[in-house]
Amino acid sequence: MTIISATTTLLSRADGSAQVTSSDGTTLIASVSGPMEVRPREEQPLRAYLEVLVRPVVGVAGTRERLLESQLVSCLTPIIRLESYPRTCIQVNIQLLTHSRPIKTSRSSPPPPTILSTALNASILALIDASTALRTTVAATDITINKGRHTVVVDVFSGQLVFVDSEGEFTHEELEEALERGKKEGMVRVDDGGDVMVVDEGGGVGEEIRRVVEEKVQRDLRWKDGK
Amino acid sequence: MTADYTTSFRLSPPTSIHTTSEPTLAHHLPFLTLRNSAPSLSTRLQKILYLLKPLHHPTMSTVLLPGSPVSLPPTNTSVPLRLGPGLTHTPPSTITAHHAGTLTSDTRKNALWIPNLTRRYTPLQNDRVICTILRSSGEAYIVAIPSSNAPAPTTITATLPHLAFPGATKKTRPQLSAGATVYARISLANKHYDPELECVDEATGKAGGLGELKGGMVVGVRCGRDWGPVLRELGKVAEFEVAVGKNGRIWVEGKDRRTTMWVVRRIAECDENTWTVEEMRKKVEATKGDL
Amino acid sequence: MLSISLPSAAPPLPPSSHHRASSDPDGDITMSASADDLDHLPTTLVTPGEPLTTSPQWMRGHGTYLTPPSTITSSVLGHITKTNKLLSVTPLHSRYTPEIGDLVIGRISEVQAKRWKVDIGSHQHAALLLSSINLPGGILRKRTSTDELQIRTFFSEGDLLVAEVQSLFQDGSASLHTRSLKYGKLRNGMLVVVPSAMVPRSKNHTVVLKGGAGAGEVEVVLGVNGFVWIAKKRVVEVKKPEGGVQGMVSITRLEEEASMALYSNENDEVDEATRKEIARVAGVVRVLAREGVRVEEEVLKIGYKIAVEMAEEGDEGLEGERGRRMVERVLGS
Amino acid sequence: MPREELLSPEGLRLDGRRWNNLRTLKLSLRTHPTSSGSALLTSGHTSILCLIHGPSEPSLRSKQQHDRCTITVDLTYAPFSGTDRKRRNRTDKRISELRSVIQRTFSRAVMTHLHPRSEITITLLVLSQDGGVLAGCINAATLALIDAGVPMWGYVAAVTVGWVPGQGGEGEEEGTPVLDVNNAEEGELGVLTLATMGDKGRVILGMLESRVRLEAVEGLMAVAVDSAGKVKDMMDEEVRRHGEAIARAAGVGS
Amino acid sequence: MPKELDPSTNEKNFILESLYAGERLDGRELDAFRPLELEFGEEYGLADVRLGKTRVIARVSAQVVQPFSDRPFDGIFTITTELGPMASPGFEVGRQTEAEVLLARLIEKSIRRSTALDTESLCIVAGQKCWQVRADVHFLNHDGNMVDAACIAVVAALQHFRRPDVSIEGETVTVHSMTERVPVPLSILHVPICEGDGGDEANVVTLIDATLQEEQLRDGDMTVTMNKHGEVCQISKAGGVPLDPIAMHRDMNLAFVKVKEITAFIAKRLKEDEEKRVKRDNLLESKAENER
Repeated sequence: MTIISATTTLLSRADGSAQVTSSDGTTLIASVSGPMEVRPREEQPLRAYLEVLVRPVVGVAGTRERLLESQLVSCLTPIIRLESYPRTCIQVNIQLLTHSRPIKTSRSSPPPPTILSTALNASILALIDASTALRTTVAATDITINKGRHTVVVDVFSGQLVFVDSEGEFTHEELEEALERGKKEGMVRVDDGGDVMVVDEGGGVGEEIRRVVEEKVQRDLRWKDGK
Repeated sequence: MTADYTTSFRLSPPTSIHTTSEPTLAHHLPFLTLRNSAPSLSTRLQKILYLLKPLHHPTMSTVLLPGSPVSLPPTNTSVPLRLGPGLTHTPPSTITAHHAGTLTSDTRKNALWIPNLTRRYTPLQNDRVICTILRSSGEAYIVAIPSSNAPAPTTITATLPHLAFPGATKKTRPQLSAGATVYARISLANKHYDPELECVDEATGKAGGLGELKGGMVVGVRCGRDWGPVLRELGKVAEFEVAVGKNGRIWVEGKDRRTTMWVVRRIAECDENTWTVEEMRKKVEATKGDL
Repeated sequence: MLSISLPSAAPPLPPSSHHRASSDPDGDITMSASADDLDHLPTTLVTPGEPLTTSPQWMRGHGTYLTPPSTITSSVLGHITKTNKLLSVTPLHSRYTPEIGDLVIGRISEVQAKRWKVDIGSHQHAALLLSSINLPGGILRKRTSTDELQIRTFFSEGDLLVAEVQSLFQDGSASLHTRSLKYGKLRNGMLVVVPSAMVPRSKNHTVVLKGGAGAGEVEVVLGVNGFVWIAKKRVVEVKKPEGGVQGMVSITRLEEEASMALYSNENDEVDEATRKEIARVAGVVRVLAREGVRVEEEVLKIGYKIAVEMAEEGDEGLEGERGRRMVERVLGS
Repeated sequence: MPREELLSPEGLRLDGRRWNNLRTLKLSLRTHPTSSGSALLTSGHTSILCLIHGPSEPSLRSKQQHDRCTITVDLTYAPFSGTDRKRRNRTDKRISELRSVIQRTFSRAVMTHLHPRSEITITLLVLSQDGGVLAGCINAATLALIDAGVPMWGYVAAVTVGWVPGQGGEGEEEGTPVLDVNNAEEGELGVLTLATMGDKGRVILGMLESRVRLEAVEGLMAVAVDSAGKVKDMMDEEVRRHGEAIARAAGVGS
Repeated sequence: MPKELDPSTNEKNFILESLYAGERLDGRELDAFRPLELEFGEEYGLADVRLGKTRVIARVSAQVVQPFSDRPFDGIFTITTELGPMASPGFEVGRQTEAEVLLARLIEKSIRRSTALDTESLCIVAGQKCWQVRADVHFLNHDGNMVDAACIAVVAALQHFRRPDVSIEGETVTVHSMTERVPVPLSILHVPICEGDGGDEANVVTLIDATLQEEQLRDGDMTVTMNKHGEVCQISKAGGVPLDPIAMHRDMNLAFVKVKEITAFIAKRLKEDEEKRVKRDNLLESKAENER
């Protein structure tokens, strides 16, 4: 799975936003607002409350969206420096723009791809767009091996596994392979020193995210060039 | 995030860091102070220079992602290294980016930071902001520090004590009504508390340009840009007064309504398209007939 | 909150000759800015939106607003009042608007740290500061933090009290005081609420009625806010100090005891005959107000007398038709 | 329903009225003396009771506005008000729309700046409905507010006008407006509810919910504005009658 | 939750002063719309509308259901709207505010009650099977005039939508997949377009397509929905500054001009989209043939 197109800074009222289309046909918009006022019962004295809301394009949010919300919360909680914004709320909104109804699958085919990976990549881009303090950057990839489908989320620098969601039938070896491929897809290329990133065309989801962020930064800082 | 800027660290041996309060230093510079005396790090000089170089070669990418490790540059032991917005120090000597951007340095001040353009303002001590009075309560005004593009929802409420005006006493305090626009300095900012403001220069006891801004118009822009050069371009053809708030609000009052409108529109366009000074100059040339 | 409709902004209604139903005996008013416009002021009732005058010699007062360029227009149903050059309209019926010096009856709605909020039937609750009441242990004692902690021992939610409007806040809400033995907590009776217009401001707001048929005296406190308190007459019980000690000490003791009694929540014994008369007076007040007769000392005394007479004639009770008969007799006398 | 039934060739409507006839409008003020102000309006078979409470301390702190009073509208349809005896849900979208339309109208008509930090509650109870409920609510509320002595910029008077489209024949009229529609007409026709404030025929409220040709709307508005003026006169007449009765009683008393 | 911050006195005075002088902050004429953009999605029935910075997406979908027992010959058409926090952090999740109810009602009245969609054509087997068409409206960015943006989006999405074809053989109803049979466009009776006006202050200045800032300062508003045939579908003016009926009528005539413009714009975009699809399909076909 790759990102086909991604744009940032598209909504004026949100602090950060990103629209992402993945190769599996999912298109969605993520927006980030915050740090902002938190509802009293969700206020936490030493960290921000992370709220993720997912809205389908047809109908109202149901169990599928709730599951996605909780998966996103568990992915994003270790990434965002929530302790930098005590007693506030950071809100991530996901609006799906395509309506992929789960296709009935026979036992022989792997489960359909979920939108989790697209939603996560869009959230990360929106968070970066909003300049929310992050610990690191992560990238999510969907990998299908035989009858198993795996969503692998890794740290783009270290390749450390952040989150994995697997479905279907798969062997231990297949899972290992999925994780390995996810790592390869997600990581950005760095030189041996671990300090400086070298520009390289192509690459996986991690590279794609970096390319989008680079574009954004160059756009934002173009005013400096004229000096 | 805020606290990081106002606290200072001293790094004596490379392995241990302890926090010391250096209020004077922190007070004047919104930067994290880091002193590094480890000579072994000087070998990384080349890489740091490489990092900095592309600022002048925009085609070459040096964009840092959140989590990108940043090497400590060589420092002479006498001047402490200061870390500004976008950088986090993890003991003993790891520095990472926490938002995206290009690393920028000031060799004279020995400072490093990642500039960026944001919609939401984070209060920093000593920043001058343009804010709106919400109401008066007890001994202080409650004010909103609006961020970004107007009219955004208020997120930061701050207090402006009635006595934080030049020569103010209980009886002679300025009367500000709800909705009034005030140019104020952040006297206290901490991520745990609502910020506190003042409209008086502590050293001189005078206003120093702070206080209520009457008339004119306020335009919302993204935070993080240096508006000086652009405003100077506008000033070449139009006559207006201006106050720039770090919270992404610029107050403009032209010699007449037409001038104000012209300046406000130019600023808004400039923010929208992130124009360079050169592009602004062209636009000024093209539209100065409207004045 | 900011609003675009500024209070001072006049509505977009240019001056106009007003239409009125043809049945109105008054007919149309010609709008002229002549000096003798004074004579053209409507003499009967005016209704909202009705232009009163275009003469610039008048200043607009309560119940009116200015329609550009210079028409003073009524905003309520009521009568025109002229005070020197001030033209205002007194509404026939409205909720109570407090004025300094008004005697009002209210109910405690909220207890705060240093003050109470009192519902006096006005557009906002009135405030009663802890420093505006008589504290036990000497009338002019300074309040202490102990008093603040014990604030509920003086008045708590639901207590009724009689007080005077001491001052008005900027937004028109009242600040009360009870720093007189006339004022304070109410006991031994019942409350009747009538429209505030039914209780005019007068010199005397306490009426004592001699109860018939062996009943005790009934005291009526007419709150200007339309809250009327009807109770067994208050007797300031002066307890003789045992043994009759020296004068000075006993006076201070007396003050203390009197003010402690002021905050008691216990009703005294009220005998049945008196209760019956209290209920009768309450009925009289209600009926008078219902029939649009203002409740004043004289009217109340006559009304009560007639009610007693009617009861003696076997026409007991004041519901419906009987009440109307009573009012007719009151108006007849 | 065919056009002929709504408007016979002789120009008579279902209930025998002509196009410009209002139904009998019965107005009474101070029907419930314990409230701050009250009014009962009966227009044909539509009957609406309005009670005012306030200006008083707001029921919720959130309703307090520092520069004006808050207008709260409570609108209830009695379960027996219509032909089918059904209980309307409070969260019914249509009712909450009506409620907020009435609230916005009176927030403008009442001089709210005179009573900062307080609240005026307008309680409307639809006892019986036979068309023109919104207009009835507006008129009843105006009367009750006047009774309560709440300062207003002027009368708010509302009417409904329906549009019976023409047959579309050559040289024939485009259609006919019908004043003060009843339930049957309301269900079939495009109906405009319009309220004016003051006596200059300025429109403070206009609601049209069904399709009507643009040219017809002009005619509808003209009829509505004119009739609203007449309704205003009728209300004024009743207010004066009521006021004089009160003044007479009070005058004798003092 | 944060609510919208009122503009400061300075902003309020400046904007009003400028409006009285006939100038808007963004340089538009008083009766001009912001740049309108309309894009369609890959799937049928998705319309993405941008009106200046305001952005609304409408998605039309259909499924076969049983019709309501009291209307056996009619299909079902529903519109759902939700003002989520994505549009503005000022909107709270889950709680419907008064403004939201009014907005939802306005859209509903403009499109559904005015019978823009021929619901009778949605009937498959009377009393048993019919199409339920639903339009989901998503507000992505709130910078004023959500009603117009939403109406344009719904109307465009309805016209863009293609429902699967069905065939009836006795009792069985077959729904053909999109590839099997050419999907059927909905039968749209008329195209209503909302037209929001903002009145400002006493000397009434009428604005069309107000921005959020202008909406915050306005003293009243009127929304008129019309179709290109010159029929008024809905008028809604509740409270606010009292208007002269003649001025109101003038505004409606102005609205009619705009409605015709917007309807033509939607038609143009629909045609472009159609052409694009045909071109792509042809390309795919020829490709497939080449491969063969």
